[in-house]
Amino acid sequence: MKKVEAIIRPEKLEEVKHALEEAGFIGMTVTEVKGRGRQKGIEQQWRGRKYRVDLLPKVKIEMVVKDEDVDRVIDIIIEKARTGSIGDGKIFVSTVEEVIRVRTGEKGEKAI
Amino acid sequence: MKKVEAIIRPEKLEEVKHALEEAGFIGMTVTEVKGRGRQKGIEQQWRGRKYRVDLLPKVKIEMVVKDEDVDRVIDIIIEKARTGSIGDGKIFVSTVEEVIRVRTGEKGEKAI
Amino acid sequence: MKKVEAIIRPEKLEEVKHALEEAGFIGMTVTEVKGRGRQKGIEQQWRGRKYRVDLLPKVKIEMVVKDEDVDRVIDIIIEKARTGSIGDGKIFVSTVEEVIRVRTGEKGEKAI
Amino acid sequence: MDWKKILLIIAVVQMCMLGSAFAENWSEEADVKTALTYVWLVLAGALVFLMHAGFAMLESGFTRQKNTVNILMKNIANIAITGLIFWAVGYAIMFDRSNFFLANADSSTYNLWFFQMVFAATAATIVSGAVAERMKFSAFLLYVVWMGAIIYPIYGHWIWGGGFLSSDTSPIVKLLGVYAHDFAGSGVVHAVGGYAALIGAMLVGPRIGKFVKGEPKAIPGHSIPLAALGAFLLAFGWIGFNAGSTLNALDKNLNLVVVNTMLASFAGATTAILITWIKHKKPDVAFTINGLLAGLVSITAPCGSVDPWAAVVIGAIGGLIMYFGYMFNENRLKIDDPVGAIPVHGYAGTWGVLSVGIFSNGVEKLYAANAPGLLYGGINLFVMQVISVVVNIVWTTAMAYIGFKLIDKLVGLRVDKEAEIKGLDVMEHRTQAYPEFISER
Amino acid sequence: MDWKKILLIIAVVQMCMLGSAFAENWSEEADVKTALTYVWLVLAGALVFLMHAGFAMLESGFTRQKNTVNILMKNIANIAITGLIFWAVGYAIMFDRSNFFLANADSSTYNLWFFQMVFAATAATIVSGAVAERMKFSAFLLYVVWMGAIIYPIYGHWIWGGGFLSSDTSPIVKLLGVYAHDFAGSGVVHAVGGYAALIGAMLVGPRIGKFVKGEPKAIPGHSIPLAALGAFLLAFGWIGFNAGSTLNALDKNLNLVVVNTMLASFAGATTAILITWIKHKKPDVAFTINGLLAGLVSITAPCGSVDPWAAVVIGAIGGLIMYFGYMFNENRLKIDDPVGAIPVHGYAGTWGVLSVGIFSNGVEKLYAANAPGLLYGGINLFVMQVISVVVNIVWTTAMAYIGFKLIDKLVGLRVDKEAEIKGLDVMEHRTQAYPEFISER
Amino acid sequence: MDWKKILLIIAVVQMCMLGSAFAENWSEEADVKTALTYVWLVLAGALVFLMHAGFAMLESGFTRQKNTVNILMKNIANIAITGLIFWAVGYAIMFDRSNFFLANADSSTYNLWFFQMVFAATAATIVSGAVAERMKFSAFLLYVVWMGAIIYPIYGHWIWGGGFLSSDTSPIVKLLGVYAHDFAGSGVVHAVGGYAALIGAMLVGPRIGKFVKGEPKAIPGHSIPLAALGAFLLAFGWIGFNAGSTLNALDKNLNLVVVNTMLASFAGATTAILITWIKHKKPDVAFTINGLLAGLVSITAPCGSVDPWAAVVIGAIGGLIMYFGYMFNENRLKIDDPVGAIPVHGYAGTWGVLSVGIFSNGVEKLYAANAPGLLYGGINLFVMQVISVVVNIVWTTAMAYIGFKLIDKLVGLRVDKEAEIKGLDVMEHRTQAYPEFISER
Ligand SMILES: Nc1ncnc2c1ncn2[C@@H]1O[C@H](COP(=O)(O)OP(=O)(O)O)[C@@H](O)[C@H]1O
Ligand SMILES: Nc1ncnc2c1ncn2[C@@H]1O[C@H](COP(=O)(O)OP(=O)(O)O)[C@@H](O)[C@H]1O
Ligand SMILES: Nc1ncnc2c1ncn2[C@@H]1O[C@H](COP(=O)(O)OP(=O)(O)O)[C@@H](O)[C@H]1O
Repeated sequence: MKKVEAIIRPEKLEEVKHALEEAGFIGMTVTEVKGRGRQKGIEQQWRGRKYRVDLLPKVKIEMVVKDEDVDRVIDIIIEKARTGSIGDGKIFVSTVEEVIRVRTGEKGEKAI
Repeated sequence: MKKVEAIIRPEKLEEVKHALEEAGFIGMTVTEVKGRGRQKGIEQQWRGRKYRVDLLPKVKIEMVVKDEDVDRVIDIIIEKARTGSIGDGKIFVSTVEEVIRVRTGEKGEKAI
Repeated sequence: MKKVEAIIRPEKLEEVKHALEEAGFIGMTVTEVKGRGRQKGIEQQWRGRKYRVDLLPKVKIEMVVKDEDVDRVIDIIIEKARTGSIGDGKIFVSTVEEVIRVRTGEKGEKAI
Repeated sequence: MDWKKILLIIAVVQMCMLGSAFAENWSEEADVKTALTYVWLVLAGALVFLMHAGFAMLESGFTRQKNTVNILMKNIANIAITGLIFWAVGYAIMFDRSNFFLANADSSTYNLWFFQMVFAATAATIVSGAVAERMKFSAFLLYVVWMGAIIYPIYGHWIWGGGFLSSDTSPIVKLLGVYAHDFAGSGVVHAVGGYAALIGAMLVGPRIGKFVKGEPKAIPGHSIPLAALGAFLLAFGWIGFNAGSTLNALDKNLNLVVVNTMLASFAGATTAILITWIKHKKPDVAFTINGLLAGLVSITAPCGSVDPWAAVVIGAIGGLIMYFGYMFNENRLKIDDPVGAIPVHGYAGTWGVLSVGIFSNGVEKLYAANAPGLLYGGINLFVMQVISVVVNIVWTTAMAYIGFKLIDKLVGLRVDKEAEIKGLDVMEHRTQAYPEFISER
Repeated sequence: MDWKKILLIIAVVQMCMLGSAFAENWSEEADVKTALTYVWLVLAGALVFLMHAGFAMLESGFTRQKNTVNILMKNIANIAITGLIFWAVGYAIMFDRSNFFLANADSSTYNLWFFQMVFAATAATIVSGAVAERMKFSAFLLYVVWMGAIIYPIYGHWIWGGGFLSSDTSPIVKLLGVYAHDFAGSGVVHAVGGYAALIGAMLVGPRIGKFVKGEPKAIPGHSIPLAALGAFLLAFGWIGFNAGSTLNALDKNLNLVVVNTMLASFAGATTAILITWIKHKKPDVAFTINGLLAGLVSITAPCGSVDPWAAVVIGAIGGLIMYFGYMFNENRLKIDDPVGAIPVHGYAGTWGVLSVGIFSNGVEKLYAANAPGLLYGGINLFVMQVISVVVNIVWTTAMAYIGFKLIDKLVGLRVDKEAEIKGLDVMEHRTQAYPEFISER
Repeated sequence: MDWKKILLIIAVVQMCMLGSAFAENWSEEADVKTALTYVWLVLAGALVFLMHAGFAMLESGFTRQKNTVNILMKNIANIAITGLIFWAVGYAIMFDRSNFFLANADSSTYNLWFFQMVFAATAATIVSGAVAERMKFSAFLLYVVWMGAIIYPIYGHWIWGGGFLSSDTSPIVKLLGVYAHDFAGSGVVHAVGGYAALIGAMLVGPRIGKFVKGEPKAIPGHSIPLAALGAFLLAFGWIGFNAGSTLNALDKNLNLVVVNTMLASFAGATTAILITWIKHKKPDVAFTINGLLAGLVSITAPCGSVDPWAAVVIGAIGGLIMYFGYMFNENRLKIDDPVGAIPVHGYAGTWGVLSVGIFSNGVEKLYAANAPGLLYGGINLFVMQVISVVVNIVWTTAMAYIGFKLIDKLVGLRVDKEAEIKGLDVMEHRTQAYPEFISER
């Protein structure tokens, strides 16, 4: 099983979530994060003094999925989260060795 | 070493935390997250207009533990976090290659 | 590629971030977390009644970097985040199999 | 306040002074009756001033966090700019052409100016909530000038300044034998604000995401405690708003005014609790707050002319009008009004003006409708109130339309899409409402 | 306010009117003295009205976020419903049986009704904080009706309306030669609210997690800024609460009342800072706020009858009583009172009533105890105050017990466990206090 | 208020009483004029009391979350302790040596004490914001005592209590033929607070991270809604602050005072919007709030002596002085003033006192400068105002320096580094402003 971790624009969450749902991927965990990549950050001011907020609000979606679903999930996320400008985000894929459903104690792919 | 990532009900945190502590597992990192699984979400309203909050508040516990401790940790979490109804959460296990304690620079299992 | 996950003191974030930037590591994702390790927690009171907040606010930095950069990143974090007292934090390293840039769809190391 | 009233007040005050109004002897004490009225109107006006804190809190509570600084700035700028405009031209247009920039003013003019200025600013600020989260800050400031210099004082003049709806010499007044009556401004202040809000909200269009394929979506505000605080501050200020509007501390009618004001607001809130409990299974907090305010708006015109039981009825109906008006706006007109300003101030305001023509008990008072409403066998008062409502709506919508169209040409009404998505706070003011950054903690 | 006083006020006001009270000529100006009192009581009543914003903020600040909308709804509903109940029946029961639904009211009745109505709502709202985070909204609304229609006006009648504790013809008054004195309501308003809160909190039981194996646990509130704002608004309103209670703007005693009110609140806050600094090593903010309020509650009965130095002493003791009373409630009685309403309003209220019998300096005034307390050699006044305290506690606890038991039968007092854990906001009102969802930012 | 004025007031009030001041008959009603003034000053004083809620909200909004409980505690403790000190010694030092602990007080003394006490607490609280986030709580409390017992009442005595700047027998007054005029305290209250804040902020040093290699950095506050609410509450209270300062409800000048107060605040806010829009491309909310307040501070001295147009000019210049003063403090003096107290209260306060000498129109009034300013051909008044400004700055900075140095010796001014980083809330009060913990939800 793989964990797909996608860091996307907060305003895209709703769309991505919806598209994943349509495709049958319901389970996910979402976290508010702040991130920095190539995007430069916004300049703000306080009493006329400038300061750069170089960590911008992003949303992290974590989904654990079966190995064979990874590509579809990635495609969906890219399709919906892309705007084409800097700051669209990143997706990381890694291996998860075990998944357990707390309610039932089931393990492995059926627990996803 | 393994990372055990458990997504549980917020109101169960105190109990789970306590039980892990009793069993000698002190170190952990906790994050407020929002999640969606089989559970359907709560319908809310605003000026009589309904909207579904389908991402519900959860708490994510991350613990890095020795390989041999994984099962005990999982058992404790399941025991304490289970209510038997939908929304109890998930546990993910994955491999961590290295752990470093920032204070001392120690590495590996002694750093856990 | 590796994911370096560092849990540090919130007040150290600025310095660590800056040092990583200087060394050319720009991309990162930051999350507010609460953690517990050897550090004991702060005792607080409410109407004279004591209560221990044993999960203390920390900041989690996640960076996905090339394998050869892991050590440098760790060194920088340790150097900047260390105060020498309990509560300095931990760093976890794990393997990431794939990285995708949402904007362009690029994959692998060039997407970092 | 109508023309007759204003004249009477001015006459009384002038009689209390030695010599002519504009050469008054400042080193003498005021007559005790005059002094009592002065002190009363200063305090009542101060309460109305605090309503602007109420609007600021209510509107920021009812909108999203990313636009909170913008809402607060609009509320501060509104009172500041309306105040200056009302000093420069508004007051003179509304009451006395010799008082531009408060020239030729004596103590009583100063007293009245303060009390009227905080009212003018109330009319202007109502729009702020309806166009929130998408109108440009500069466009809003230009609207404030337009409202304070033109829309408000001219309509106000017709009702309160001796214009054609309230002057003894006006043909329509002669014909019907009654004055249009709007005690403290259900029409002059609230409906003017409310219909300007309607036009503003229509022209600026709904927020992104409010209507998805024509379906209205909920976009909750960010802080109910702020909204509730705002509502309490508004109700507190309303005591000054209504009771002060006798413009005479010796008018015993002010006690009835206070009682009616309270009862109508209670009835409005209670009605909103009940209707939402029935219709949506749970008592809804945002509508409860709006219901309280709708009760207050409704009673603002009739509060000096009706019995307490009627105040309860008027307030309850005001609550219903607010609720169904809000639904109608969203479902049918597809208007996006984040704080509910249009049904609360516009529709309930119109209801308030009409209710005078229905419930006025016709008892002779220093300052009241002084003619019976429909329930007491009178027709003419009701007809006059209908006329004033029509004039109110036509004038306000037309002038607001012209104003907003002009402003659109000049600077554009709406922020661009990026600014709306990211929030006006960051894009228009480069700051955030809760600007503490993670690393700062 | 006692019977004698009310009669005097009514007489004065009636004398100022031509003809009978119920056929007063509304088109004439009021006598200047009457007008001054009218204006004063409207403004003082407005200040008391704002105390409801204070309660709303204090209570939401001192409780958890998940129950904030519920607390705010309770505060809005309380003033609305108590207001309507007091209009329908409460006022008539308390003062004059001919005034149900404000029938037969003249201007002075309206004036007094407003001032008394905001007091009634204060007594009712005190319970809200003590039963917070677990009582059903519907149960609370029923309690509000019970309080406003029965508990409060009947006890109020005994002390302020010419009942057996204050009437010249009452045997007990004849026997002791003094009236029970409760200037602005340490007993009538605060202790009644406080002991009803005691019964309510006992019957509804502690919140889940408050007592673990009998050990009280801290459950901090969610916003100290809201709580502090609430405290300031309450103290501000209290100036009207106490000084307005002369019911006569020409009573020079009102200046002493204000001074005593301020000094006692300062002494209460300072005492709380000191005692928590000593006992818990750090000055505690929640207790400091409660101390300020306990000082205010304590001085509410004696403020017109004692010297400033005594106000300082009374306020300081009030602060101590609050602190030790709170600890006693939690440690011994195992009562869960999230905001500290019972020690602040109940215990300090009783102390306030008793302190009249100790510190009253016996100086003759228009409206004061007018008899010396223990320190000035008087015994009878003290005895009378003890009697009024006993009556107060017995009546309130008994009637509150009956009321809450009835309500429990009718709709149930407490939300179910799931609702309590998830929060009343989502379960009872389907919304959240800070409803902005992550994706909305 | 100057010496002449105080005498006049006292004489008037005494004439209204039978027998000597200290044996007044409390069971008689006050004369209606006296009663009107009493009621007016109680209400005006209540408004000023609410300014302390305003300061509490403004200061907590403009500082970081981790120090919010500390700021709120400072504001509550300040009013409580200053009130007690002003009762014990402050009032007696400032006005009448026979009134320590309010001994020998009659009703008029009580009335004046209340109004003056809330002013004294205002002067003291200004420092709170400037030394926020780093000064020890105990050190702040000691400063409050020092301010309320020494710095404020002695300078106040010189200007308002018959001291050498306002007494007929003073050589300097004889020489110039005019009194130093400070209507409601641009100098006495605000500049005293502002320069004490300057010394406090200098001695306690900047917050960690404010200056990095000498470069000032932005440290945003944590809640703009709280700050905006604070600003509105302050402006509301200011109406009582200024208009109440005639100390006579029959002084018709109070209407002009209100108008000028409003106009100057509007001009201050508008100027701040414009200057930040020009200089920083976006209208800045924190400066707008400070601009509003700077306008109010500036007009506090001249509001009874200048025409409305002059109020607009004075307020606008006040806004500019605030802006440039703030920049100067940070860029040149390297002073860290989290809320902008020094430019708002200190610099704009000094400007206010000077502006009397420039814009006073010389019209004879019950209580005004009563001499022409520079623009009307007068020189002496301006000279006198310059002298009073110099005395104000020298006295305040010297005494504040001595006070803070003493306190530093006694308990230390500043918290340790750990406490500053972790926040004063946890370290000094063991609690947090929003103490709800993750698992509590
Ligand atoms: N190397 C990295 N490790 C962890 N998170 C990253 C990394 N690079 C980018 N991110 C996350 O992805 C978000 C978007 O990255 P960004 O570089 O701005 O997008 P793009 O690559 O399209 O320009 C960042 O805000 C950050 O949260
Ligand atoms: N596939 C998944 N990937 C990531 N997180 C998940 C996944 N499935 C569930 N979760 C997380 O676990 C939480 C509980 O899951 P849920 O399905 O409601 O429990 P159950 O499976 O016991 O019914 C969710 O709210 C979500 O945060
Ligand atoms: N085993 C663990 N698994 C996950 N997070 C941990 C673990 N141990 C520590 N942490 C995180 O690291 C933070 C610092 O750990 P701590 O033990 O206090 O530091 P140190 O070991 O240097 O004294 C904790 O607050 C927690 O967030």
